[in-house]
Amino acid sequence: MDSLMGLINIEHEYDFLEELTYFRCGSAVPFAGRYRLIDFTLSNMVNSGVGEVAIFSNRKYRSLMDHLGTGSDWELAKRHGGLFILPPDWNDPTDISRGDLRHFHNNRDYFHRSKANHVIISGSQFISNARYEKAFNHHLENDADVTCITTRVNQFKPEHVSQLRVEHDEDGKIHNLTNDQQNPHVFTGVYIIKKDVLMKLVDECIAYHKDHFFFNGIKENLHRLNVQFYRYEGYSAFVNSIESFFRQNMNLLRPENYKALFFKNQFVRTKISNEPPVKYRKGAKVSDSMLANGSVIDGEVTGSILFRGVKVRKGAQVKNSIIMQRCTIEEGVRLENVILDKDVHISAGQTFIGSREKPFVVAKRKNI
Amino acid sequence: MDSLMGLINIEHEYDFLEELTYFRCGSAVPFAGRYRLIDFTLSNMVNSGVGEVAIFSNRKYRSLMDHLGTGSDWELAKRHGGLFILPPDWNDPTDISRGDLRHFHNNRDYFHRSKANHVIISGSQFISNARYEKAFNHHLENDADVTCITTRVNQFKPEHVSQLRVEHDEDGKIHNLTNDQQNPHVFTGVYIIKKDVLMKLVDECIAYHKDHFFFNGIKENLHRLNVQFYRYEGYSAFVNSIESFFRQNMNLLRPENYKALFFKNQFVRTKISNEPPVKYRKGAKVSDSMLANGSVIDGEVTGSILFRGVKVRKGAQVKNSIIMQRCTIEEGVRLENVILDKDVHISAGQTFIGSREKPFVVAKRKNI
Amino acid sequence: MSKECVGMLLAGGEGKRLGLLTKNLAKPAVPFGGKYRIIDFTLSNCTNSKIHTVGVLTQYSPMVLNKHIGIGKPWDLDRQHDGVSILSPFTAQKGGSWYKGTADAISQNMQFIDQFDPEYVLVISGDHIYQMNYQRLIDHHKEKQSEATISVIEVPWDEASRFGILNTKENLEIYEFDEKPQNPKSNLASMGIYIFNWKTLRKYLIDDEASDSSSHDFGKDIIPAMLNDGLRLFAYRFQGYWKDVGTIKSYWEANMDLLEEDLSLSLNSKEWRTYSHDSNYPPQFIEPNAEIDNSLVNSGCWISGIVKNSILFEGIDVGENTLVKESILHPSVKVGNNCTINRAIVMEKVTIPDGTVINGEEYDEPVVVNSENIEKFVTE
Amino acid sequence: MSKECVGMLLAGGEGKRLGLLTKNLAKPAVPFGGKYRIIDFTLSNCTNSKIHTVGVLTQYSPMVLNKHIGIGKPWDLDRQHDGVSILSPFTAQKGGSWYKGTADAISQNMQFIDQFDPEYVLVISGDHIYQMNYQRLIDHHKEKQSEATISVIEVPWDEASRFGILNTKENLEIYEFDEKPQNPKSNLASMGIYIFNWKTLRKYLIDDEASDSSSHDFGKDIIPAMLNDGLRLFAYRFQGYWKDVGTIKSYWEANMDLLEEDLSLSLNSKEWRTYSHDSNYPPQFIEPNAEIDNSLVNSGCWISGIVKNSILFEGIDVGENTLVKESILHPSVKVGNNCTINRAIVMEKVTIPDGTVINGEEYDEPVVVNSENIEKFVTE
Repeated sequence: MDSLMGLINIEHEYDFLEELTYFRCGSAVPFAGRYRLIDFTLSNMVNSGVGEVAIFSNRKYRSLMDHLGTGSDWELAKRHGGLFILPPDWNDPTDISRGDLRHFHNNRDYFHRSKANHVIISGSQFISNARYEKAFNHHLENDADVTCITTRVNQFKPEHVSQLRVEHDEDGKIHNLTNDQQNPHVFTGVYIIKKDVLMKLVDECIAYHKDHFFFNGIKENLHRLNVQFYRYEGYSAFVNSIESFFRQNMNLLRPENYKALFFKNQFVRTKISNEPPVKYRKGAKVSDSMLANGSVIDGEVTGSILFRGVKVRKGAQVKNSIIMQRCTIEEGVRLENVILDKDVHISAGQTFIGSREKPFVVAKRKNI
Repeated sequence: MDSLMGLINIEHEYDFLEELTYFRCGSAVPFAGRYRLIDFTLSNMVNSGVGEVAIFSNRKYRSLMDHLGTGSDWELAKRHGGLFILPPDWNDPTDISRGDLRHFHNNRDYFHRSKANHVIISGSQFISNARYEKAFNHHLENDADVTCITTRVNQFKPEHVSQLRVEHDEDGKIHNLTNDQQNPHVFTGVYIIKKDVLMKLVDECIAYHKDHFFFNGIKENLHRLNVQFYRYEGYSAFVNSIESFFRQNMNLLRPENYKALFFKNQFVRTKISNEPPVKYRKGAKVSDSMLANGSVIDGEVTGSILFRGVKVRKGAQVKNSIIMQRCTIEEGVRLENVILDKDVHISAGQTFIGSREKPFVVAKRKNI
Repeated sequence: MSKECVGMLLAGGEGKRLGLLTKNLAKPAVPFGGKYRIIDFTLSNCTNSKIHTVGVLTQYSPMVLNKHIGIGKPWDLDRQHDGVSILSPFTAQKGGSWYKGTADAISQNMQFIDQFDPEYVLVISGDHIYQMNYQRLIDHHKEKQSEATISVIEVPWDEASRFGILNTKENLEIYEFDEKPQNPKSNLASMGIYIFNWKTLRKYLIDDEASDSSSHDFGKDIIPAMLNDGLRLFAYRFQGYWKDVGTIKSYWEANMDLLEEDLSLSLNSKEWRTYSHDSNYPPQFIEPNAEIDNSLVNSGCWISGIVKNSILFEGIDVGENTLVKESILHPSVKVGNNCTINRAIVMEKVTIPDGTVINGEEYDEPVVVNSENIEKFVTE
Repeated sequence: MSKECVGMLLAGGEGKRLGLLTKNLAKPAVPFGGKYRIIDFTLSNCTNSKIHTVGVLTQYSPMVLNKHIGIGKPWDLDRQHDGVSILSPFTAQKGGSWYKGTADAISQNMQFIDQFDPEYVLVISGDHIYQMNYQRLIDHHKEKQSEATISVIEVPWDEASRFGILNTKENLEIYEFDEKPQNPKSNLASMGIYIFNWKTLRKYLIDDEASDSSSHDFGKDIIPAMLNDGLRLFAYRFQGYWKDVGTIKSYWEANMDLLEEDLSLSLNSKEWRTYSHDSNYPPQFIEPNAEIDNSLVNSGCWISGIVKNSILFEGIDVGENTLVKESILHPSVKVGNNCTINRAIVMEKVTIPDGTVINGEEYDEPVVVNSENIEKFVTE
């Protein structure tokens, strides 16, 4: 029976979120009140029936490991299949592979052991709540070697500049992947590939000293592979800079976006917390905001996203800001257009105001 | 309440088992039919009530991660506490720590988060089935900063050369750790330390650019610390070379040793397999051996240790050998004083004979 | 595998006085506190007290309860050799019988307890709200060299006659158990939490099973029999919040207590966590015109209206221009626009149409709304 | 959360014909094959067939069974939202009742099934030894647009009168169910494995519950009622090993079958694994003078004597100069020196003193030895 195994390849995702990625990889950055970026692609895979997912991680994967734990919160803690976080650990002196090919080469076992005959590969920067079954059916029906999942961009933003654009024949075969900034048909970075094609291309890439599987293995071989596309029509976002991170968080405060991302299809899965409901104390004023459990609010919150366990004391004002886990905002503080990373403590009486385009970012655990 | 957290520090354990450690760290090498070296120290910790164990790993930890999985087979897959495999992953440009101090420094969180106020630290080369409660009580009663677990060696073997020897006062305080080869009072490498003392010594070591926590932090500070010892009296073995590895495996074929290691105290825990009972077919001849489940025997086996899923075909003879998981020994093969690593296939009719002192070792997955 | 103490959690009661709330639901499974079920408090006490072997005795409508407890993961009780076990009535060669009383439920599961060969058995029930370290109770039991120790709480003298009262000497040794005494001699009320030496209890359970006249109840039969034989029984004084949520009124009050600022029981405590299931609902969404005051609101809620002094479970919608006041809304309740909900308990998945007004009277029992009686409140 | 197929595994039977083996043990929990319990074969079939939602209906002496199934880990059924659920009898507002028959057990747990809103319900029982892919059965069911499909196996014609026989047209459509027919018209015996369209079955179960004359059994009541109404029912032909281990003799035989070289059922198959608990016993230890021939031997065994054509569970000692032949030794049996054990089934934890001789007659039922009757065999 045809089935899918998953791979999240974050080897080529460098520290794209500045202060937020000083000590963690981008895929582990908190997003939308209770998630991490990786949760979206991982949930999509699990919700599409993928029972084994490997993660090719590179550096700063510690907090990613902490977040994912045994994988049980994604139903991936199994005796057979499950979640495999594969940090770089290779010791074969004869190994000549480079770039992400080293991962593919050194983790051949992962692919061989599985009974699945197709692989869905993705990074962590494409945010959506998708089921991949339809794309997989499309892939099978067209007997495609590769099926790229694409989307249509209606309004170009800076985060789209680096996304590849798709040019295809009438029969749906992709003949070119370009950087044509006028083309709204954008590749999401998610694709399905036949396992045997994958393994063959990996061998070729290594033999020719290549270092980027998608660019060298697929993009350069469009002429001799059957590369199809499947267009995803739902809500989506690319997050690849602080600016897009902030804007895409804020976009979710529009009801239609929030509903489209969270209440379509199945729920996005994330690490299970054990926080009590949000406590709104006497005098709290909260509006136009998204709050995660465990928070205790005495002050005023508008147009903001509060992660778990945030404390906003009496008289504090939080406006258009993103406040991550366990931050405490003491009495009388005023924040606007601010991103506080986890565990930040803002002492009483201070004011910090950033701009929409350049939010003021405070690194993890700072005590200001 | 006083309680213990665990740390298995394999940073300084280099590739001590030659071919067997080409692609895995020593702690992950199979031992005694169904275990890996690390199982013994990890089981001892769990059986002594330690609910959280971290592993400071260095290189080639992939098979260690595969073996330990989520930790659930050691009852360590918990929401609170549990098993933390901590590969090197540090990205702080201001970090000046060296050697295993880098681990201590970069994993401070592990120590801080826990409620335990003492830490039991061990490597993976000391094999025993011990309960540490008594040692911990001794540690508490003497208000020791550090308590070294020691043992008495009755017959010196090459593996003891590198073990530190203990010199102590009448009141049990260790005043010297030496290399005196005549002293039978040997330090096992396992010790209990107060958490606050540990953290203080780590800071000192880093400040003075030291690179070995035990040597620089403890051994050099015996004069100003209260370092006690607790002597373990049960069966034990050190494994730190191919020669000692082979001999210590074979020693377990003596009934009194097997009983002392496996049927004293609680069982040694290991990864749960799902192998059927050993199938002895018509004509099989097995004696003086230890066999793990999943094996199917048609031939002759004497004085040997067979891991899971080994097949010994008709007419094959296996003598004084260690045959690891899923090896197949075809018809008419003769093996004596041989170590086959996992997944080796020996085709029909061949003969391999090593010596007791220098067993013939065949690396993983070889097809001979 | 020997264990020092095995916990036996009585969760089989029907909880009749909770009316609609327990119509198809065991009392310990009734939702509580915006996220929890009543039994979570006792199970979390076990986890926090390091009682890792817990038998949960179920009988009445156990489906939701079983599903909630599941493999025990939220409480770290999903363990290979012990952890949480659900113990339902069963048949044996001599036939089967339902649990006839609290003591009978334990008697029928002696084999379960015996396999752990425990020194002590802790008997607790799944329908009280409190945070308690059972290890302190065990320590007290050991210190007093007691055969059975009962946890007690001081109640106001004028309410003492509503409780099972323990009369003790100065050293807390119990000499009399007074069930709902007209003229109480003490104000130490039993909390229904017992620690027994298993050897002793085992003997009394066997005798009690053999007795036809017994009601097989700890309070009515086992404890009096032990006192009668002159055994050393002690009381253990618990200080802190404790509430039996046996009626709709006390259920409502106990929920409202969570909104108090200075309650000794805290859901936000890091030292004594209350564990429960957590679903994958997204963070709550608060619309620009919403107002929320002195309330608990869980994940997945979508608030457009006004919420005051209320407890909202997960996945609730509160429509525009709607007021929810002094109410408890169970999971997935959808309240339309232009409604008023005052002093009501709205049960799971009830949809309240636009314009509905539900008004509980101030001193009466709060109104309980389910999907059958909701029609009564809808004015066309 | 909707599921295509929910499995309902009947595991409540007493298994009276297994005598001592089921004295305090549900039949599905009886040890089998050197490592397993009987139910492991059915549970593994579920896992391997990707049926991830399984209700196990228990009633008789369920403690060991419950403990064995536990959180379902060995079968990868320890899942948050589905996985394995143990369904015991319970009480509701109108009182409670024990499971009165196979169909009644399902009826009482309709609510459990409904929550998954399945298309199909698979009904299986926990006391057969076989390896079967239920997906093939489901495929066949869909293909035939059947309302209910029953898995059948060809039995020798001269034994057909001992089985429930299905008479079918050439296309396998069932027109008659013949319980133990004197003159069988077919040799297709029902394996007690049913797949139903849940909507259809639900209706028949409700009707069946209402009938006072019904014995609430699938074979006797539900299937005949469906045939009577002219529903499309089909047989599915299973090829492979299948054995009902209903008597001591068939239990012994089925164990001995595992020693056959060319059995279609294999414990060593990598494609169709049989899952069970695995303990932490060390590898088996074979002494210099031991001899083992044509046998299965599990971990933790210590063999000094001779073992032939036998099945040894974990943690067994076989003493010096002792012969164990054509026997089944359950876990932790200790056989002393100078013993002979021939054609016997020795139950868990029995200790056999030095010099004991137990000799089963060749064609008789094998001897079952437990800790009570062992004295009979000991000669002073």
